[in-house]
Amino acid sequence: MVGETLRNLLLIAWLLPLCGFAVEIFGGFWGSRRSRVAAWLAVGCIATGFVCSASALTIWGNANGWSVLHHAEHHADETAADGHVAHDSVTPPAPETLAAADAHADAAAKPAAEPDAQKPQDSSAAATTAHNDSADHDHQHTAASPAARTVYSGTFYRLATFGSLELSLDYYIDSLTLVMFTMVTFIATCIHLFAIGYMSEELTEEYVDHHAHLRNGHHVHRPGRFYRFFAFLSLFCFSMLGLVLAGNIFQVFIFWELVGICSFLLIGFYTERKSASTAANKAFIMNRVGDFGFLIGLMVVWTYFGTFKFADTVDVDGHVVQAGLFHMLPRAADGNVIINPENGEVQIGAAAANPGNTHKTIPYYLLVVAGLGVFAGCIGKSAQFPLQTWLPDAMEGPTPVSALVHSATMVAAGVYLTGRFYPMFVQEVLLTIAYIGCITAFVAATIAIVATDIKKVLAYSTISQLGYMMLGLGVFGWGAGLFHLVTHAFFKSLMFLCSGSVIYGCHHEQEMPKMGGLWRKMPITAFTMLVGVMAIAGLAVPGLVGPGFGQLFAFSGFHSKDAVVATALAYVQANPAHFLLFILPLITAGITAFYMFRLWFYTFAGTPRDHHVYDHCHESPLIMTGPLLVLSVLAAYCAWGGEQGSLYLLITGDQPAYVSHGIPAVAGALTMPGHDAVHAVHHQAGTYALIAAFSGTFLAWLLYGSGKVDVAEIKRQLGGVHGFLANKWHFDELYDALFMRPTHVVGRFCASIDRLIFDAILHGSAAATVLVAKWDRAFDEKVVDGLVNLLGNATWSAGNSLKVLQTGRLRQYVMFIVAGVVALFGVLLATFPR
Amino acid sequence: MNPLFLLSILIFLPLVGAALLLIFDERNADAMRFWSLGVTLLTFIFSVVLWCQYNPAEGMLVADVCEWIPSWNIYYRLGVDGISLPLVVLTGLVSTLAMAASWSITKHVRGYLILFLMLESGMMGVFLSLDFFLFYVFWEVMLLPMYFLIGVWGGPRKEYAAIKFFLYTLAGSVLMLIAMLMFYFASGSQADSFNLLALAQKASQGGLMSPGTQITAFLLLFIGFAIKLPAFPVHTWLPDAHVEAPTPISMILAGVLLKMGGYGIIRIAFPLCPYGAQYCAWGLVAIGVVSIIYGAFAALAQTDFKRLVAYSSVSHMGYVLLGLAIWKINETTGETMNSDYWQMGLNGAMFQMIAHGISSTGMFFMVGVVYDRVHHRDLNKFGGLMGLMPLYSGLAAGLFFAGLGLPGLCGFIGEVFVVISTWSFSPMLAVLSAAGVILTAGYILWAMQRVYLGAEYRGPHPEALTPSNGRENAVAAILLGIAIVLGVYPAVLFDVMEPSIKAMATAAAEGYRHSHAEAQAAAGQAQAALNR
Amino acid sequence: MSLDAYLLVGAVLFVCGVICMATKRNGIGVLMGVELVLNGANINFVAFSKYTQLGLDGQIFSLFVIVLAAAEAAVALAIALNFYNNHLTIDVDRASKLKG
Amino acid sequence: MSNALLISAASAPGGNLLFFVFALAACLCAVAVVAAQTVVRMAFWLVLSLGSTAALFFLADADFVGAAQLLIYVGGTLVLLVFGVMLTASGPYLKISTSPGEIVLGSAVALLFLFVVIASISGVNWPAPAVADAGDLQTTAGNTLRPLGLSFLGTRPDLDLADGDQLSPGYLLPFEIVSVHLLVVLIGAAYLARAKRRATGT
Repeated sequence: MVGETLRNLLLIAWLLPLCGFAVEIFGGFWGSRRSRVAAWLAVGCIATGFVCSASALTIWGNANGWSVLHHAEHHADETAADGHVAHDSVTPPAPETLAAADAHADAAAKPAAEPDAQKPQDSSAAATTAHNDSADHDHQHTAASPAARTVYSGTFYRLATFGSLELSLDYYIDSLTLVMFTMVTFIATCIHLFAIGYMSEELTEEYVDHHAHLRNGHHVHRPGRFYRFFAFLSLFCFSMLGLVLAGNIFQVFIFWELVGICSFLLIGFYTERKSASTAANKAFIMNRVGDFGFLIGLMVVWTYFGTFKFADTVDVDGHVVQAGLFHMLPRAADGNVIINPENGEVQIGAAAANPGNTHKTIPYYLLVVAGLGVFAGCIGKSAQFPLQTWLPDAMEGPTPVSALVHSATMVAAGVYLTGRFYPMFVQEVLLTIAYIGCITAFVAATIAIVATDIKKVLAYSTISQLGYMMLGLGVFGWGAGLFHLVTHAFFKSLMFLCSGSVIYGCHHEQEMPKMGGLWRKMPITAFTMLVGVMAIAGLAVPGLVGPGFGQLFAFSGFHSKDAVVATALAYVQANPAHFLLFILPLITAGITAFYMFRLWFYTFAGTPRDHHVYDHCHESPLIMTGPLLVLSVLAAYCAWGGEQGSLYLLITGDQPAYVSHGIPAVAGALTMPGHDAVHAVHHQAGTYALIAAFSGTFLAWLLYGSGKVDVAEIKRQLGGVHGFLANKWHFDELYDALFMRPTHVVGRFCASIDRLIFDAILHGSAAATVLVAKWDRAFDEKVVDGLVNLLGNATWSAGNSLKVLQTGRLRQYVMFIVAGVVALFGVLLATFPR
Repeated sequence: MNPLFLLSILIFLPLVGAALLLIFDERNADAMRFWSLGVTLLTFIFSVVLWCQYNPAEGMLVADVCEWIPSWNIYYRLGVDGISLPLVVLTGLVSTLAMAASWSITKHVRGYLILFLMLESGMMGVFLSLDFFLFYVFWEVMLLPMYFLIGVWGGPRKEYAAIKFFLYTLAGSVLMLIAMLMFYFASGSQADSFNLLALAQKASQGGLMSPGTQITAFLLLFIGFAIKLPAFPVHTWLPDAHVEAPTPISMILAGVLLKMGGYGIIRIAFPLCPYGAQYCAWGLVAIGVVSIIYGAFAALAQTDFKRLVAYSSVSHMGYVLLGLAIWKINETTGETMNSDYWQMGLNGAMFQMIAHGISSTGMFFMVGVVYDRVHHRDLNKFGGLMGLMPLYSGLAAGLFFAGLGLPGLCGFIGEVFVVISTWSFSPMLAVLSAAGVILTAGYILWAMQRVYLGAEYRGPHPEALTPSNGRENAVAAILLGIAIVLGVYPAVLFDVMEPSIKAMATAAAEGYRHSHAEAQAAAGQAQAALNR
Repeated sequence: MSLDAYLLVGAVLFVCGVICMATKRNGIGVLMGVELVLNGANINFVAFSKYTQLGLDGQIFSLFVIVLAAAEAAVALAIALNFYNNHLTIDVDRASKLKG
Repeated sequence: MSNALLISAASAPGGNLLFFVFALAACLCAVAVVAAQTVVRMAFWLVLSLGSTAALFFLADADFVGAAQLLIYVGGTLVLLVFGVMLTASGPYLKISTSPGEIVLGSAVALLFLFVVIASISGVNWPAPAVADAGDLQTTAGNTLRPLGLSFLGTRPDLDLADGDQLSPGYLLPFEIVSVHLLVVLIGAAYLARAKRRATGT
C-alpha cells in the first residue's frame, strides 16, 4: 500500500508539469501575451508537485518509522565509540542489519526481521542477493526483508517484449529518489516564482532584444514569449523528475535525453541570438557525445545482463522472476566484486532468474567498459572534463534557466546517475570518476578566477563543484558526493538567482567590471548572495562548529565539502599513490573561496565603477527577492547537523550495502575507505579545508575587497597565465580543431564521394551505354535497314519495270491470254511428251 | 467486414478511384483533389479497420487466393501479418497526408492524381501480396507512376532524377527477377513455386536450395532491396529523386517506398534464403553501419535543405539494415545465438521503418511548406522562421526531433532498440553505429538553427513567409501526434509485429540449421577427399 | 462423220474469234469476236454430245451458252454505248485507264 | 432449207457432203469476219458464219440447239449488234484501221494457237459412246426437243434410272438461275443504256 501511495504521489508530481506544458505551450493561442496565467499555471503544477513529493517523503518515513535517521544516530555513536571494530572485522554487519536491529530495539520494526537478517552473512554469494535494498512490492518485502522497507519499485507500463527481454517504464523509489524529488520540486518552485519577475519583460507584444541585431543594425523586435518560457520550464521539470523516478537505466536514458532537449530549448530561448542557438546546439551535441558513451554502457548492460531494471521483478507470489541489475553483480562479503581468477570473468548473479539471458558471465573488462560508458553520459550531462565547455556557453539562456537547469538539477543529473548506478561501478571506474572529478574541479576553478561575466563565474563554479561531487563519489564517498549535490543545488540556485536579480536590476548588464558597490542599491540580493558565497566557500567559524546551535556557524557547503574532502583524505591515506585526489581538491577549495568572494566583492562591495549602470540599478521586486530569502535559509542550513544531520542520513538511507564499511584491497587493488576511516580523518580534513577556504577568502578580500592591491598590475604580470585561463585553457579551440573541423571535412568528403565517385560511375556507365547505343544505331541504320531497304527497292524497281506490261489495252490482253495459253500448251507438251 | 475481402479492396480502391477521376471536369481541380483525398482517406480507414480486426496471435492472415496464370503456377494470393500490417497502415496514412499536401500541385492535376492513386495501389499490392510474381508485378506497377510523378511534376533536373531513380530501381528489380526464377526452378515448378509462404516453409526445412545457391539468391535479392532501402553505396539516386520530386511525392518516397526495401528483405530474402542471409549477415550489418555514418556525414555537408533530409533518410535506413542482420550463430552447431537480441533488432528495424515513415514524411512536408512559399531550399538563406511562422516552426521542430531520435518520439525507439541489440552481434559495429547519434544531432540541430532560428530571414521572397494554413498544420500535427504516440507507447506497434517477426526468425533459424548441417557435411566430404 | 471434223470447225471458229478480239479496234468488232469464240465452243459441245458419252448434257450446255451470250451481248452493248458516250468513239485502244 | 431436210441429210450418208459444205462455210465466213474492214461487213459475215453453225447443229442431231442458235443468235444477238453499230458509229462504214504489224502478230499468234488446238484434237483419243447409249441416242436422233424439255423440268429420260434413283439429275435449278440471270442482265443493260443517255444529256 505504501508503495502504491508513494508511486501515485510521485506520479502526480511527475506528470503535472507535463500537463502544464501541454497547456502552456499553446499560450499564444488561448491567452494574451501580457497574461501571467501560464506562469501561475506552471508554478501551480510544480508547487503541487513539491507538496506531493514532500508528502511522499513523509509517508515513506512514517512507513519505515524514520529508521534511517534512528539507525544513523546509533551507528554514529557506535562507530564513534569503537571506530576500528567494524573496519577490522572479517564480516562486518551490513548497515541494514544494524538498522533492523536498531529499529527492533525501538520497537518499530518487524519482530521476525533479525533471524532472517543473519542468513546473508553465512554465505558470501547469497549475501548479495539477499540485500533488501532491492526489493519490490510491499507484500513481498514483508516476508523477505529483514530491515524496514525503504525501497519500492514496480512498473508503469511495458514498452516492448522480445522473448525474455522486456523493456518498460518503471519506478524505483528509495530515499535518494524522494530527496531528489523534494529538492528538485522545491527549488523549481522557487525559481518559477523568481522567473515570473525576471521574465516579466517578455509580457509585451513588442519585445526588443538588445542582444540580437538585424542586418540593418536595428535590434530585433518580436512578440514576448513569456508563456513559452514557462512551458519549457514545465517540460524540463517533467523530464527531470522522470529521470529521478526512473526504475531502469534505459528509462534514465530516455529522460536524460529529454532534459537535454529541454536544456537545448531553454538555452536557445532567445532564438534570435546566434550565440544562443549556437550554445544550445553545442550543449546538446556535447551531451550527445556523452550519450554515445552512455549508449555503449547500455549495450553492454543489455547484452550481458538482459535487463535494465534496477530492482528485482517479482510475481504475485513474491518469487523473483528476474533479478535487477543491482543484484546481478556478485560481491564478496568485503564488498569486492568476485572475479573468476582463471578467465577474468564475473559470474552474473541470479542469472538463473533471467531465462533469456544467454550470458552467464561477463568479462571483467566489460564491466569496466559498461561503467565508463554510463559515466561518459554523466560526464556529458554534468559538464565534466573533457566535455565541460558547453556549460559556460549555456549561460546564454535566461538566468532562471541557468539556476534551475544548469546548476541545480539537470547538470546534477550526471552525479545523480553516478550515485544511482553505483552498485555497477567497479573500482577502476570509480578511480576514473575520481580523477575526472578532481581534474574538472581544478580546471574549472582556475578559469573561474579570471572570468568577468557574473554568470560565467557561477557556471565555472558549478562545473567545479560538480567535479567535487564526482570526486566524492569516486573516492567511495557515496553519501558525500550526493550530499554535496543537494547542498550545492540549494546554494548554487540561490547564487544564480542572485546574479539574475543583479542582471535584472542592472538592465542586463553581466560584466562584473561595470558593477561594484551594488549592496547599497540591492541589499537583499547582496545579503543572500553573501550567504550563498559563504556556503559554497565552505566557511565556518572554527571551534564553534558543533552539535546544537553550533551549527548556526557552519553553512551547508562546509558540511558537504568537508565530507568530500574527508573521504578523499581517507582514500589517499589508504592509497597514497593517488595523493592528487586530495591535494587538488584542497587547492580547489581555496580557489573556490577566492573566486566566489572575488565575485561578491567585485559586484557588491567597493565603489561603483560604471555610474551609468549603478544609477539605473535597483532592487528586484518581492516576487524575486522572496525566493532568494527562502533559498538563502536553506542554502545555509539545509545540511544542519552535517553527517549526523537528517539530510545526510536521508540521502544515505538506501546507500549500497557495501559502501559504509569500505572495501579492503585485494591483490593490489585499491582500498575503499569505509565510514569509519572517513570519520577518523574528518576533523583533520575539515581543518585543512577550512584553512584553504579562509586563505582564499583572505586573498579575495586583499585583492578585491580592501582596495590595497592593484589587480590590473597583477593581471599584467601574469599575462600569460591570465590569457591561458581567460581562454578557458583553449578547450574550445582544441575541440574546434580536433573535432568540429574534421567532422565538416569528412562530411564534405562524403558528399563529394557521392558526387565524384558514385555519381561519376553512374554517369560514366550511362555515357558508355549511350555510346554503345550509338554504335547500335549505326549498325541498325547501315546494315539491317540497308538490307531491308535493298529488298524493298528491288521489288519496287521490278514492279516499275513490269508496269509497262500493264498497258490497259484490251486487245493486248487478249493477245497475252492467247500467247499464255499457247505457252502453257507448249510447256505441257514439252513436259509431258506423249 | 470480411477481412479477407478487405485486402483486395485496399489494393483496388485507389485504382477505381483513379478510373472514376476521368468523369470529372478537367477545370474543376479542387473537386478532383477532394475526390482523391476521399479515396485515399477511405483506403486509410479500411487499413485501420484491418488493423483493428487483425489478431497478432493468428500469424499470417492469408486471403484471396485464386488462379491467375495457372500454367506458370502464378496465383493472385494476398495476405497480411504483423510485418506487413503496420506498413499497410503507414501506406494508407502517408498517402492520405501526401494527398492533403498535394494542393500545391497545379499542373495537369488530373494526370497527377491518377498516377498518385495508381502509385498507392502498387504500394498496397507490394505489402499485401504473398505470391512472388504478384509481388514483382506490383513492385513494377509502383515504379512507373513514380517515374512520371518525378519526371513531370519535379524540379529543374526532374528528367535526370527520374531516369536515375528508374534505372536504379529497375536494375534492382532485374536482379530480383533472376532470383525469382531461381526459386521457381528450385521449387521444381510445383504448384507453389511462387508461393512465398510455401517457399519459406520449404526453406525453413532446408529443402529449397543448397547453401551455395542460397548465397547467390540472397545476394541478388539483397542488392535489389538494398537499392530501394537505400543502402550505401547504391543510395545516390535518393538525394536526387528527393530533391527533384514534388513535396507529396517526396513524402511518399521517404515514407513508404524506402520501406519496401526493408520489407522485401524481411519478407522474402531472409525467409527464403536463411543460409545466405546468415552468411552475409556481417556484411549487411557493416553496410548498415556505413550507411548510418556515411549518410550522417554527407547530410552534414549539404546546403540544400531537402538534400539534407534525403541523406538523413540514408542514415536512418541504415539502422533498419543493421537491425535486420544482427543474426549471430554458433559456428559449429549452426544454432542461433541470442535469438532474443536478434528479434529485438528485427523488431527495432521494423519499428524504425515505421518511425522513419512518420518522421521523414513530416520532415519532407515541412521542407515543402517553406519551399512552396519562397521557392528555394538553400540552408544558408533561411533563418528566423520561428518568428515568422511560429506554429509551423514548432511542429517542424517536433518532427525534426523525431528524426533526431529524441525520446518520447518515434525515432528514438527504433534507433536505440537496434543499436543496443547490436552489441551481442559485434561490439565494434555497435559502437560505430552508436556514434551515429552524435552526427545525427549535429546535422539536424545545425539545420534547424540555420532555418528556424536566428534574427531574420536572409533569403528571397521574405514577404511570402505567411503563417502555415490549416491544412498544413493538420498534416504536420497528425504526423507529430503519431510520432508522440509511437514514442511514448511503442508496445502498440510491437505487440502487433512481435509474434510474426518471431515466427519468421524462428523459421529462418531453423532453415539455417538445416543448411548449415548440409554445408558442414559437404565441407567434411571435401576435406576427406582432399586427405585422400 | 467424225468428231474430229466438228472439233476442227470449232477450233477454226474459236481462233477466228480470238483474232477478231485481238485485232479489231472497234468495240463492236471485239464483241463479234466474242460471239465467234462462243460459237466455236458451242460446236464442240454439240459434237461431244453426239459423239461421246456426254449425251444430252452437251446440248443443254450449249443452250445455256447461247442464252448467256445473248445476255452478254446486251450488257456489252450497253457498256459500249456508255463508252461511246463518254469518249465519242468506239475505239477500244482509247480505253487505257487501267494502264499500269 | 427446211429443218427436216437438213436432218435427213445429216443422217444420210450424203450428210458428209452437207457437213463439209456448212463446215467450210462457217470457217470461211469466220475468216471473212476477221478480214472484213468495216463493222457492217463483219456483221454480215458473222451472220453467215453463225447460220452455218446452226446448220452444223442440225447435222449433229441437235435440232433444238440449232433452232435456238438461229433464233437467238442470228435473229436476236446479231440484230442487237447491228443496232450497236448504228448507235456508235459515226457512219455505218466506219473504219478504224489496225496497224498491219498488229494484224500480222495477231494472226501469227492465232495460227499458232490453232496449230496447238488441232494438235490437241488429233492427239486425244476420244472415248466412243457406249453402243447402247449410242443406240438410244440414235432412236431419238434429231428429235431432242422432248428430252431437253424434260431435263429442264428435272427428269432425264435419256438416262437409265433402274437403280431406283427417283430424283434424276435434271437442269431445273440451273434453268431457273439462268432465267433470273437473264432478267437481271436485261434490267442491267437497260439501266446502263439509260444512265448513259442521262449522262450525255447533262
